[in-house]
Amino acid sequence: MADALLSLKDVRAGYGAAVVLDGISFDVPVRGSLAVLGRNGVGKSTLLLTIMGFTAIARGAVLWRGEDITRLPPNRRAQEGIGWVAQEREIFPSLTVEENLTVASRPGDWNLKKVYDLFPRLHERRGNKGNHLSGGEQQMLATARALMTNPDLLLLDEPLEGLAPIIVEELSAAIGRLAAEQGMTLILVEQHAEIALSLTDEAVVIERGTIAHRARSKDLLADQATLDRLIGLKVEA
Amino acid sequence: MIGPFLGVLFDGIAYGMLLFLLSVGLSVTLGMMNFVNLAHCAFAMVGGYTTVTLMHVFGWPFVWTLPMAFLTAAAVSVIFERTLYRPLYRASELDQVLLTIGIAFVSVAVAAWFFGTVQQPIQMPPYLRGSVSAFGISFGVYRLFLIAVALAIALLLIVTLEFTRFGATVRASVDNQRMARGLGIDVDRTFAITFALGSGLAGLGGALAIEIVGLDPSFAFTYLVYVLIVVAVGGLGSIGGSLIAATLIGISDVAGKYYVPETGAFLIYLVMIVVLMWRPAGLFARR
Amino acid sequence: MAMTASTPSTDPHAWLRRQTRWHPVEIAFWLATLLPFFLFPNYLVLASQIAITALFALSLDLILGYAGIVSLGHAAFFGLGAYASGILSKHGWGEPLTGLLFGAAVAGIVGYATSFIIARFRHLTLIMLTLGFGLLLFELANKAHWLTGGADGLQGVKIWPIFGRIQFDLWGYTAYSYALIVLFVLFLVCRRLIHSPFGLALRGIRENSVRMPAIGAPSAAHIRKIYTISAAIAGVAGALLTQTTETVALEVLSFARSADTAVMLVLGGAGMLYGGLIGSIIFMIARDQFSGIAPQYWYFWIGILLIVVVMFLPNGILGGLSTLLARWRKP
Amino acid sequence: MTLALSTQGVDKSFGSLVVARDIAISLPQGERYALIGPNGAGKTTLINLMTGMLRPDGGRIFLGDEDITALPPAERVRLGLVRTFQINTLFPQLTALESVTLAVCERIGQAGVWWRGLPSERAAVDEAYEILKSLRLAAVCNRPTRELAYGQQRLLEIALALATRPKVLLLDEPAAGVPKDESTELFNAIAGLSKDIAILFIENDMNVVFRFASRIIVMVGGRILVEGTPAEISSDPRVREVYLGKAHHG
Repeated sequence: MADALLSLKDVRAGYGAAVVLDGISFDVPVRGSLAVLGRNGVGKSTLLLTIMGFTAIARGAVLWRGEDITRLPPNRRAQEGIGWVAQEREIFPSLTVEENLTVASRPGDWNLKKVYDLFPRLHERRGNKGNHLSGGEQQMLATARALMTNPDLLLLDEPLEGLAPIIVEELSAAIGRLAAEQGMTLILVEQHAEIALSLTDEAVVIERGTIAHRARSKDLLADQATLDRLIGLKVEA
Repeated sequence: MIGPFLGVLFDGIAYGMLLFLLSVGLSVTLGMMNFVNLAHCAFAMVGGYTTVTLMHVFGWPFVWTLPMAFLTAAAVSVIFERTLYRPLYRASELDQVLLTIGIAFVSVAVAAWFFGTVQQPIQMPPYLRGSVSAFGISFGVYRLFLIAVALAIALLLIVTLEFTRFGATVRASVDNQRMARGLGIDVDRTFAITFALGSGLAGLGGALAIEIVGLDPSFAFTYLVYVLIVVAVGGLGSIGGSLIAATLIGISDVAGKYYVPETGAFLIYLVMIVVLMWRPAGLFARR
Repeated sequence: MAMTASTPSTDPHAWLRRQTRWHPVEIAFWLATLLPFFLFPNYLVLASQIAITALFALSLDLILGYAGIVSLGHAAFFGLGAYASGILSKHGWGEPLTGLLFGAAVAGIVGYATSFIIARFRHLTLIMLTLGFGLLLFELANKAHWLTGGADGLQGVKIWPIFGRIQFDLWGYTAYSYALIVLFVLFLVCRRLIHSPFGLALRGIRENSVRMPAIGAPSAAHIRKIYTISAAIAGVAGALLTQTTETVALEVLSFARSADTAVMLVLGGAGMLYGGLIGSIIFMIARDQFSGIAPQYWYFWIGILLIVVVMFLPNGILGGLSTLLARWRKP
Repeated sequence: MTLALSTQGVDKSFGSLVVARDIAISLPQGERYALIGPNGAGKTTLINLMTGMLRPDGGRIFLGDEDITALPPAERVRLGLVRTFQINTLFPQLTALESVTLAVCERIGQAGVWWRGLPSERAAVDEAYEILKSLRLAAVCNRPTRELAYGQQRLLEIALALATRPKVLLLDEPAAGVPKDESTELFNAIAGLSKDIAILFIENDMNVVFRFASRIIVMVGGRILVEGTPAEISSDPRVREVYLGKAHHG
């Protein structure tokens, strides 16, 4: 996999003494997209935090364009081109919407005009402080904010969580366009398995910190039995 | 009756502006980094002695020494930030308190070694001396100058923090360090610059203070209490809060010493305790 | 979670008893406090000052080292005890033991009253409040000239002989014996307190104050209690100073005294009972030696010492020693 | 059926964000209930509301017959409503035995005693030791907490809770951060607890949930979606939708 944008090699990571991820390996090619599925608490968010450099890596390596970035601090990883949309959105409350977008922007394709085209609502709210937004608007802002850093890889942590159905549609359409039209490389962590699978090429399912299943998203979407067993409520006998 | 009252008010405001310059840096760094820096006034002292040295040894005019007071204090503070402060950002308050008290102790002794324990008088240039009269009261020219400088700096600070990208970076880093790092912001660098800026302002304050309150090695502790009170009352990280609190405390200190000298500093301490118990985060806390 | 067979070392009672047992080094330490009588009879006045300071540091250790309350104004209680016993004597009652009790009572009552505020706040606010109370009291004593003598100090303190027999002498024999006995008795009280269920609760507050309510602990009540006890002991220390020097200077309430004592405690090692004692012995002897040479540079070395302790010896001299000892035992 | 813990119409929001809406839960004595739901469903918030770490905007909470809605956390603990934490919040420098003895002393009202040595509290120490033994921590009881393995620290969390003699035990992801084999062991220990204690636990591993819970409550977006037996829950289409999304079956 010489053309992998991001590779994880047998990664064990966690917080302090707690081990959350163990033996995680996968590659994401340029313009590829990976869905990370699994029930909550299995370590999906921790996986993204590990890619960003916020956890303690006890073993294994993270490679970016073939180079070892395991010890690189988070802000350097972001500057190298990894964009992160955190689960809790984490909008800066004392910054306006527009300041949230420009505070960490880096030159490139994505600029204010382009993200406002993608999320017209944000344009309407550009003068608002970050803490006066609805959940959906916060999610759009978090996504747009990451895009403004012009990343080569976008990490999305449960972007559809807790949103009204109509917003879920709007956002998942936007994410779909990002992947299909802009060729953005994506890692999408989701509990809404069926939406996530319909938006990505490949998928991994995590169970208690390890990869329990890998498949092409299309195949997994068709395989209801496996989905039920790994993510739904069916239980091993 | 009204004459002395306005005079006291004017002196109080001027004194308050001095306290503002001395304390605003501590307010910002304490609010941002949660670092209890009791050596803040030691950096102010660096500024004061820079001005004294430049004037007495090199014959610089007073006004020209002010930028150097800012720069020297900022530079010295960066050295301390890099070596001693940074390892303790996550340490307990007690460790931070003790380390910075230690630094303040050392600064007192070092100042005494180089400059002796005597006051360091400086000669003001003619255009900053004397006073102007209006409405039947005389305003000291130097105090007017002090008020102008402090207000200009307050304005500059507010503009920088509220309307520049650097200011947005600072606010983002305070709001949410992890997210800021995750977006590629170098939070450590941002903090270091802010810290230097705050200490530089203290240095400037130290230089401007010589004419009003004098300068000797005990400065590092004498004004620490006032600075802490301003910060505690004004609220951490709030520039406007520091300005208002400093003005209030400047006026009440000058007025208290003029009208009820028998209470001394008692009133100021009482005000601080009451305010803290009423609003533990200060009157104008950001959060 | 491999389970090993139960060994004698897991017997809970034996282990707990071992924690409370007197160590030979402790006994040696207390025997050594008698040495000044034989080896340095000219320094007994200094020795009594050290004993008093050590008692004050011990009281600070109770709240700072054990309950985790960072106070920059503990001298308030030292000063209260000093003035209370001094004023009592000036007004005609110079009996020393009741004087000590009076000092303890006044400091303890004020400590109890302020403890309700102390228990409500944390972090910087708490530090500022303790500092504020200390400064407030200092100003109060400074301005209340009619009661305290203000900056001139309280004059006219006359202390009667202990038990009506033992006179205070110029060489400090009585002073040191008296201070040492009081220190030892109160040390025994503190030592017992630390090894009691209440002491365990204090360590719990220091280790994780947020967790305490979740095991049903009334943390605020615990904090009020230890703060009051600590204030009373500080009051005894202050009263001792008054009685052995027959004067009260405004300095007993100063910020410098609060800060110096915190320095001594941290230098020796906070939360270890002996830290404050060791720290005050070193600090006071060093100050006595150094101040003869260059008084204004004394604080340079204290500052350097503080920086070194914070950066390299997080648990003070005692903590450093015990780490060294542990390494030496198992190489 | 006597209720150990019940809530009526509990509401809570942070600004515009509703984290609990009209929560009604009845936990009978001795039962084991699981609380499941997606991230952000409000499970931990609900535990915080029940234990008094958060104050509800509306509704009432009962322990047995007693209205505890207004009581502070420590008071509720003394009445028998006890929780553990998702992340270890222990006393790092205290030994396991000291920690549990402290909790026992707080319960029996001896923690304010300062004139008697800890070894004199024989009964409290014995009780603490028995609790540790029952959770198989006896061998490490004299080690400082920070030196214990992570799984042992999770057990110590539970030991601390048990020392308060709870009537109701709320376990917030008791096996979080524990490797899979150790988590089964941990839940076996939980399953072996006295039947006098009613237990409500948050857990994401469905194998564990279905094995150890007698009933399951599913929370979504601050509301209770459904409550039922494991069999009912696993066949409920609404629950399936919550866990799998509804792109295809909506």
